Amino acid sequence: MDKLLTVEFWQMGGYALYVWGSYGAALLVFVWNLLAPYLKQRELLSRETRDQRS
Amino acid sequence: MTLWTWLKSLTSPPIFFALAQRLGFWFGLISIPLLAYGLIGGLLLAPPDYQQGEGYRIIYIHVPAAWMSLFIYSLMAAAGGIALIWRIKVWECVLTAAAPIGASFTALALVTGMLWGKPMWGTYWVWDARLTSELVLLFLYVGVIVLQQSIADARAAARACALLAIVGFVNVPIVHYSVEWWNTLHQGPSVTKFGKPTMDASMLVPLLVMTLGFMSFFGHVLMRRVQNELLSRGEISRG
Amino acid sequence: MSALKAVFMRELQLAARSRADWAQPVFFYILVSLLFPLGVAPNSTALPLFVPAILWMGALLAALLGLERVFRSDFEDGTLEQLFLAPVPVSFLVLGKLLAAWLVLGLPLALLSPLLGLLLGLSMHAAGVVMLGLLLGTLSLFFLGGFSSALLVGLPRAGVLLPVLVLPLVSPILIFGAGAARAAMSGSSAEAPLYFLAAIAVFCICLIPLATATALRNAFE
Amino acid sequence: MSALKAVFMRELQLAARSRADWAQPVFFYILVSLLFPLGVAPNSTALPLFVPAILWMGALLAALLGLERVFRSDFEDGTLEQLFLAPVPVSFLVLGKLLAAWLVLGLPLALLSPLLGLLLGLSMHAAGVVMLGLLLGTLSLFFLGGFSSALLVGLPRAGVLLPVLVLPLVSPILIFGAGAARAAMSGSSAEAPLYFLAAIAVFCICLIPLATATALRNAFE
Amino acid sequence: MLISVKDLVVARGGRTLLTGICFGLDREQALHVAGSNGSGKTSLLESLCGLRAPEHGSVEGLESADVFHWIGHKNALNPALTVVENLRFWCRVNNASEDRIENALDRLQLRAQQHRACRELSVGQRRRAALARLLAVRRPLWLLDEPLSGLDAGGVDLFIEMLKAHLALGGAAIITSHQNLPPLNGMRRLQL
Amino acid sequence: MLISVKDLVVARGGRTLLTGICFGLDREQALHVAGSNGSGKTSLLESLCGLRAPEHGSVEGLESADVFHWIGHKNALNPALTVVENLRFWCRVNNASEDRIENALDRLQLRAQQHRACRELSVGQRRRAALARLLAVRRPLWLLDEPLSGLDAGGVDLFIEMLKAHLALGGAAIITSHQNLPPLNGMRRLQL
Ligand code: HEM
Ligand SMILES: Nc1ncnc2c1ncn2[C@@H]1O[C@H](COP(=O)(O)OP(=O)(O)OP(=O)(O)O)[C@@H](O)[C@H]1O
Ligand SMILES: Nc1ncnc2c1ncn2[C@@H]1O[C@H](COP(=O)(O)OP(=O)(O)OP(=O)(O)O)[C@@H](O)[C@H]1O
Ligand SMILES: [Mg+2]
Ligand SMILES: [Mg+2]
Repeated sequence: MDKLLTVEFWQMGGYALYVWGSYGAALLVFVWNLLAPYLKQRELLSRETRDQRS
Repeated sequence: MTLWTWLKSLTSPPIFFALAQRLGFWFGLISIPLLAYGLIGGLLLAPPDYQQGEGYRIIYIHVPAAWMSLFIYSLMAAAGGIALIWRIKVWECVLTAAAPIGASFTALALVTGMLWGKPMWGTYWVWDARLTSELVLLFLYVGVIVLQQSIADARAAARACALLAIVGFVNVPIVHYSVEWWNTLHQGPSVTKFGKPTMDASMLVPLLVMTLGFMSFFGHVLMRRVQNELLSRGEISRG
Repeated sequence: MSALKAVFMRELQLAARSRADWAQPVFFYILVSLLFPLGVAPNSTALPLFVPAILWMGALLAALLGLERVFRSDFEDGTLEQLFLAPVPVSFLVLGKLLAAWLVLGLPLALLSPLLGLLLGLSMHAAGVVMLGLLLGTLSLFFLGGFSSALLVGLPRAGVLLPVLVLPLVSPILIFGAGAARAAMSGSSAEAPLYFLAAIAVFCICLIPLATATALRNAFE
Repeated sequence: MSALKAVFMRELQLAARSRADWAQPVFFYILVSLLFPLGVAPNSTALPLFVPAILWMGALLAALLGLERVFRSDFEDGTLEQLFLAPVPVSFLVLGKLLAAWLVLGLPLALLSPLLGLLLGLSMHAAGVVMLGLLLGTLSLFFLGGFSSALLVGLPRAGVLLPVLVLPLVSPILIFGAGAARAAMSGSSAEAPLYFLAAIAVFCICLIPLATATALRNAFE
Repeated sequence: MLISVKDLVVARGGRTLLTGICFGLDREQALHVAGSNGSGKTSLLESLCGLRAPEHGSVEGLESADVFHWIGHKNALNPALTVVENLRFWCRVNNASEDRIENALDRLQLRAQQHRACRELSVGQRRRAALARLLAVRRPLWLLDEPLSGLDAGGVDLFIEMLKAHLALGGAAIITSHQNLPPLNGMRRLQL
Repeated sequence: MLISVKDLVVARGGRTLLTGICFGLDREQALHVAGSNGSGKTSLLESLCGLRAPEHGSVEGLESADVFHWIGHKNALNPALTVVENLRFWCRVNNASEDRIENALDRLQLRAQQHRACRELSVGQRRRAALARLLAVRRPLWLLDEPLSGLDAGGVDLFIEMLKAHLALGGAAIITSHQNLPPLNGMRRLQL
């Protein structure tokens, strides 16, 4: 775990931009995949309860 | 759960909805340790590559994402076949729900590939067979998504998408074998040669774990999306 | 069999009636191939490199123009539902229709290509390979395009959607076709990609009509 | 004026019916421009030379494919005859229709083009010139596309004449447009061809609606 | 006189169909044009409203477009738009206010379908939507080609009511129909 | 029994239109399906002939395509082909001989128009050309959706004659129509 704190680790042997760019892109994809259906489901469920009430 | 109820749950929207709830939960739960180990293994434990140094660590994103892009499209084609032959609504939903997830992984494979290509090949993009066919795969996903949104009737839309996914499936083997059929810049199969992978175990294990993590994450999102699909079609009424 | 022939002959008859229908793609093909070089610096030495791509893309885009309407008029005037109720498999009738469409719209493109190729500076041999490639390639193209337009039948903006569906499906054909032409230009053998194109064409002719029939059926329900 | 607006808004409404609609022209354009390089030898360094031509061809195709049906569907469902009986000149309504079509299909293409140009290796300046050129050029192309589709509705037999009527108008647009881009790429001034394009666009906007209305009128007699 | 037709000759594709058509129509009058299939009813009406140039003769009173309504065999409904959207469009194109749309939909019993795309309507419902235009935009003269085609019995009654009210308000109408229309005040019949 | 329908449920766009439709039809019998606009007559007939999957229930007797004729609201005539060419096409597609075409054209009084492109026919003439298919290709069961729409009085009589002859020859028919059909032997009425 100490490795996390070293500068070398974050520099990735000079490839920092590419490596962290890739992991960042992955993070974005994961977050979008989690959020999009979650928000949609909330909207759908609330619409349904609204429909049932009316 | 007996075999019979299991089979029935694959065809009945309300039962599948409940099943998806549970499956989705477990998939999500499993994916957390898998992804975590993959990350730690890939970024911290695995040694640097003797040729590429640290740059090769992109592999832990690139390769699982690329594999998923192929796997999800195959799944869509299979789901499409099932939906068309047996006219099962649940599988129509699986098909349409998988498309955006697959597209996102394909985009990820492309982006990470490009980011990897710059340091390794000196350029972000070349028009070679593997790269091009992966791009085409992205467009196939987009085609399915656009087609689905263009047809008003949800069932007709899903069935049209099923056909498109099946016909477009021919591209999957082309992506996979492109490196063998044409001489390309891209890496040949180094992991998937079972028997004697040319990769060291310390590098390989995190990659495989990461792939499993991607898989179960996909399972989680897919279940969520199938639920949404069923809800928006009015197949599920929650009283 | 006689039903397939009937559909086939009717398409030819219709094509003979309205010449505008098939004149448009041919015109477009000529336009694209001849105007493309105009977009490039005059006397550019790089032009020959692009000739196969121009000829192939031109044919592909011209075919799209014609394919948009293969099924539409039949859908609108009720012919399609009658065809579904005929005592013959619909995939058969689709086969007849697409073959005729290819004959009317695709074949002229293929036959025109060597001429355009020569105009653009291809060698005789390379022009021949382009034509052969396009003969096979347009066949697959028309089947894949017909399939896609069946998916879109009845949609108001099918015109723009069609390329979005077709182009990814046909890109392998484009790659092989232009590859064959390039091989011919550089003097190496173009056989392998041509065989590939032939294989794809056979595959399309055999299987795509089934998928197309299903897609059309889906448009009703 | 309010009638023009009504026609204009209706076109937008129709375009907005499906959620993915705005995305279609975009994907369409991306696909057309990215498929060209597929036909070319991998890693050819000559590619940028062809980028203006590629981008312009995509726009031409969009105009032809997207406008194929502007008037046909209105003709078929009887809307066109009602428009002829409205207390407004038909050329006005045609203007509204074509402007809306351009807004939905043409404008996104023009706005997207610099991005694609950059992807395909154009310089910043050249990409800007391509966009400007396409803004003006697509306008003319869409009006011409509308005119040709009106000809097909009104004078089906004139379809064969289409090339003769449209070709002289399309080719200067493409020549000037690609010329402007080339000038920008080579560092010289692109003003002259852009002015030319602007002149053609003004000409098209003013006169084509009149010609189109006349062609449509023929559909009834 | 809302319309006066003199010595009209109508031809189609080189064949003369009708000769010497003469009639005039005042307010509160209606003309039922009857004739067998292909006798030229549609061609006559199209000539009257100016969609087709007559071979010969004159039509007076219809020079201005906002004097009359024309409803042909085709409904002029865009299939992708809803009933209301279609009607609104026609009001706007004709510079009319949109206030009467609601009333028109009520009268033709299309309230339940008003927000459905026209492609999802049944044939009779579509015909009703086309007829709703007559009420949404008020015009003194109606030229209607087979307005009853596709309408159910209730729809036919509705139409007759509409027509009566229109005539009573000082309108006039020329109507082709293969079905018999009930005798109304001021209704004449022209047999082709 | 030529056709037997059990417990059919018909839905459109998520709305259930008809439930529990049960009937059977023997030779020499006809069924007049009546109902208001939008009640689901067209949808019912389309479900019977297999163009639309019914929600529920069974239709027996129509498994083979050469048992029945379907004529919908649309005429299935290509506008660019002549009447004869259109009929010939349908004979060939259905593997029937082309001998009866002449007779069919005679019966429907289309002889004068037979070599004209269908786009140049009047609406009623086009409907007649569509009905000519019934005589050109013989099938025991007719499913007809508003066959009378657009027909003049003479055309309606012609159709009734055709129908009588068809029933007399052992045929059967299911017909929707908003107009009243004259009482025939073996004709029943189904009100939706
Ligand atoms: C935009 C550029 C790239 C794209 C679109 C791309 C695409 C793909 C795809 C689709 C796969 C999965 C193939 C299969 O399972 O059949 C893959 C695997 C792989 N890629 Fe890439 N890639 C790109 C760039 C790179 C670069 C630059 C490298 C490294 C130098 C690389 C290394 C690998 C490796 C090692 C595999 C695993 C091969 C195996 O064992 O199957 N990729 N890539
Ligand atoms: N494509 C569609 N999608 C959804 N609903 C539809 C569609 N087509 C028709 N409907 C609805 O289904 C119902 C039945 O339509 P159908 O065409 O069967 O009626 P019909 O009895 O034939 O009426 P008509 O007498 O007007 O011909 C109508 O209410 C109609 O609005
Ligand atoms: N486009 C055309 N070209 C040539 N002749 C035509 C054309 N359209 C119609 N006709 C012919 O003109 C005649 C009159 O047609 P019209 O449509 O006016 O008849 P109609 O009285 O309205 O008949 P219907 O009762 O069937 O509607 C018919 O004989 C028809 O064949
Ligand atoms: Mg008529
Ligand atoms: Mg009906």
